[in-house]
Amino acid sequence: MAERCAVLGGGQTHHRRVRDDVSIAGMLREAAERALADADMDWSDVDAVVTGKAPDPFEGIMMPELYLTDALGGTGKPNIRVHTAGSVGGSTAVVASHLISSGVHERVLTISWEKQSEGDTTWGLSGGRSGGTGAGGAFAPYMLRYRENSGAPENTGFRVALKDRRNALKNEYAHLKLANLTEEAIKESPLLWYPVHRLESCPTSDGAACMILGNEKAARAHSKPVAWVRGTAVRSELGQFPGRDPVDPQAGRDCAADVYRQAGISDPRKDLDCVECYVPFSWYEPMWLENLHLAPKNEGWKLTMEGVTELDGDLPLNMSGGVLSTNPIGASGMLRFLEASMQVRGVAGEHQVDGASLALGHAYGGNAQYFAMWVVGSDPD
Amino acid sequence: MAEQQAPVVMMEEIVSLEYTTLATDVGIRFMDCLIEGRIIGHKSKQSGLVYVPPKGYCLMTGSPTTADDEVEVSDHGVVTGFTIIEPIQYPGQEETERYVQAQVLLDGASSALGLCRIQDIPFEEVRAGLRVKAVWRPPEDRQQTIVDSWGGRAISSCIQHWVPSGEPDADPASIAKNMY
Amino acid sequence: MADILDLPRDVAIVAFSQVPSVAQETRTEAQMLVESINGVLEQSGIDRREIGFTVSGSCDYLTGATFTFVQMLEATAAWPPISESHVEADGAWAFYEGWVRLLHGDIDSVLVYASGKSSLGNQQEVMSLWLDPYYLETLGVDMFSYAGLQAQAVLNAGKGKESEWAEIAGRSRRDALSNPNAQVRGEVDPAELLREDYLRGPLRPHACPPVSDSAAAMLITTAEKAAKLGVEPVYVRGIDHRADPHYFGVRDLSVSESARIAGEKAAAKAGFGPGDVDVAELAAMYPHEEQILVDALGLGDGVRLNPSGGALAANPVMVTGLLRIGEAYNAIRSGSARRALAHAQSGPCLQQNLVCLLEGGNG
Amino acid sequence: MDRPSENFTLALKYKRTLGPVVGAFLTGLRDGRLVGIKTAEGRVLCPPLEYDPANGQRTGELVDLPDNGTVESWSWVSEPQRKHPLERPFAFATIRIDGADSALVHAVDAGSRDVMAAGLRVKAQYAEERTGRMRDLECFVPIA
Repeated sequence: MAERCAVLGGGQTHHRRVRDDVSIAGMLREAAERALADADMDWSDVDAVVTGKAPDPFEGIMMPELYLTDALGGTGKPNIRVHTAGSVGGSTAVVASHLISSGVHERVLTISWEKQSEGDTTWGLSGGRSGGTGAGGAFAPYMLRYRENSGAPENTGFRVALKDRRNALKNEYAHLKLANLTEEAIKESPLLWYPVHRLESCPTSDGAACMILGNEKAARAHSKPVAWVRGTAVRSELGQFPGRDPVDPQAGRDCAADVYRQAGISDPRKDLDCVECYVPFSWYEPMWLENLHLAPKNEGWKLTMEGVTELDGDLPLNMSGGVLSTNPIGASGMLRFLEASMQVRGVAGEHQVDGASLALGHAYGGNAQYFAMWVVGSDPD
Repeated sequence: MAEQQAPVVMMEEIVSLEYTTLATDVGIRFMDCLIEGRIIGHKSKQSGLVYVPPKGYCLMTGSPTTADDEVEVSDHGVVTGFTIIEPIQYPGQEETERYVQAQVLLDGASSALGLCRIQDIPFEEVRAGLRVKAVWRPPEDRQQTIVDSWGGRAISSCIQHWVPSGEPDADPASIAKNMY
Repeated sequence: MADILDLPRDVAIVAFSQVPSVAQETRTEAQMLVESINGVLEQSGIDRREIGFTVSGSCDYLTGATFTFVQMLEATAAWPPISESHVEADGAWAFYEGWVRLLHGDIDSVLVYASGKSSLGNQQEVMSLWLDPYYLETLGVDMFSYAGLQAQAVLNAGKGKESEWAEIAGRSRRDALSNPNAQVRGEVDPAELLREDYLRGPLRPHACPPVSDSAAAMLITTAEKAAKLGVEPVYVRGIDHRADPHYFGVRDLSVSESARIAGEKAAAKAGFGPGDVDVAELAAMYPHEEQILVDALGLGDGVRLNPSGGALAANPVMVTGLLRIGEAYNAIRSGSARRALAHAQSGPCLQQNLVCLLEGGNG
Repeated sequence: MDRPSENFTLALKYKRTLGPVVGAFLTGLRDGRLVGIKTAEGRVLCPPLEYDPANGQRTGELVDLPDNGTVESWSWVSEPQRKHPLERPFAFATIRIDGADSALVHAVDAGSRDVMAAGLRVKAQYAEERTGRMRDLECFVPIA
């Protein structure tokens, strides 16, 4: 790449079911002002803005980044809007990083958001007027197929949910904070889409995530630790086609291989210090462990059951509490990327993994067909 | 209007837009056949794959398909994936009872149909590999509708649901890579 | 703030294909895109599996559904999986993203595509949904009304006349006669047009864009790849896009600051300015927008405006901007221009503007 | 051939939380008064914007403004549509409220297009029933 790219600062909102204290612009500003402060920058330092969110009918505004120009200090600047389904927060960060690594800009603000409480996202996720059963109904057959293929015990999913919900208790910004949960309580919660129970599913949240990206010159001038972007990749495949394996999509495997190659990672299970990945339903943890080449086929669940993915485990996964705890859809991908950067900058607070220096951020969307990933490190190479 | 009322903190708004969807040529043909009780697809010359409903192109090669590529497929097939849904209530949701939703790969087709309702079988016996057949609505009840990309609405306007056909289960290997 | 001008590599357009703009297309967007994409594959001779990155532009609200771009992806035959992204915007912004991606040097080709069927909805109402949701959208300000506000501002500032708008509309329709992909064409007497009733005073129907459906695709590559493919490149010498504030009550509607800045920034990269081109394809949906843009970009009398007929002759929303880039490319390929400018816009009253400066291979 | 088609209405309800600035303006409208906001440079924006469009900085103090203003530009609607604020011909206009440095977009009930002119003085006319929405301000009318 022409230029190195680094995360100079990050910020997010306090995520809630309803952020009834702010307008949409006010909510974005909460994340953006935290990110700018973290980067020791002001609006005038920003060269360009890249925004992302899920479908516009969620809030009933077409291309809302137009209205948000003022709130994002965007007058006289370039403003790009990305939309790649659930992976959008990750894809948005990738597009923003390319504005730096291509050499076009020095400092870029990137922000993703959703204010789900404004409208009815279940309607939208069900394909709008074409009808359907929401993301849970769409993904449940794949989780079921995974369970059957792998022979994973039923409580794998409960274990994931328990871990992510515990991690969320350490994250001041997380939405769902459920203390004193047990595997039993998760099992007892209503079965929504067999095999997925309510407590194994993500909530709907209002929130935003923001990062300030800079080139090497800007990163070297920054007084705080930065997260160097060591690789970015996106991959898409069709949602339905003959021969497709939706349980272990090729696009995800290819995307991971590409991003590891760029980051110089030959053994991701050994080289990565932690992973923040997009798990909206608990069974996706073992599925993505395999898809991301972190476990052999049909053995991802063993890492979960052995405690490898716990915050103090050998390969912590979803330190923030993950999508299971916080899910402002458009921002969910960027929150994964942001968390990865916080870990390698050493600023993750109570959910910090000791000594983390290389982390993967992951997002997916559509019919498990869109993938965006980045690897960030505390060192540039 | 008293000046002392509480501050306004929220507003409600109904965003209402009107749209018209026009049937496509391939959609019209698919629908006409369904009303006659037949399921058709397009068989790509390039890949040999059969798409149901026909889209007018081959997903795997990007080449157009036309009426010349039309083939008829069976109304018997195999369940390649499923879930059991406990309906969440939201605007437009008409379901209130638990039901089985499955992908069904029809005999002669290369890709499975999504959103198929399976009935006449206990929930715990539903499985991938199960052979099923269509239960057609009476001809007079079959409704013209616009065929969307997956064909779901068109199919459910002519096929009520799917039931076990009594045939032996499909070999798991034959459906392992054909969930869709 | 800093803009880095010394960009490392030449990016070129090597193929462009569009589906003719029509008032109501009966195929799906994916079907239209199959035709467009196959068109650029054929023109360039590239194998689709060689393409390094794919990026598209479209908008859910035109269709009234969600995730509509997912179905459009089918037109790419994305197998094995492809490196791909999507902007919820005109395809010109997808083109920009593709240009950025090519600067990295790790890939050598990008497929850009866009589609839109405005005929599905009530365009005037749909296009009011990008207004701020508290103060403007709730008033029901439709697209012709906010355009009318800007048109009147141009009249008030003495920067345009209704008779000039009729001349521009007449020129567009006349030029469209030689463009098989245009939709509104014919020889018209401007004096006749001025007898039309106002649609939104001061705008008469002839000064407003048609409702159009279309799709288009483009292949852009590095200079080296263009040479390998053996196709004649048209170089992207400079490109930039900028935004103005949203609420149009805070703007002077008779000028376009964002277009001016985008033009300057693009010129700084290109080494030549908007005034130095032979042809300018402007995404002006109304004649007064053309006048604002001519002013903002400093386009002199020597610049031929919208030889394709422009957006007054066909306005497939979300494709219009990419079509301008394609038509500017066509002008250079056909030899009628050595240098050309393409413009795209987004948002109410020209809120966001993109300027792209192109030059032929011998330039 | 008569091609089959289907009409459908996409009608969804949204609940928008307003925050302090938009909320103050709509509260003002409900109470029958116009509110503006000062930028750091001392410019007054009406309607009040949460962030200064010039530079992205937070805007500051809310200020009460009079009901009178001056038309800057307009667009005449001879056949009002279903979403328009008035059912009789009217103008959408940009109106600079006295004491403000930016213009407010709203409807002017002028009777005829010929009445509309840059510099036309207008006055806010409020709806009888007001609930804290943009349309609590029914329209502006020319000051005789």
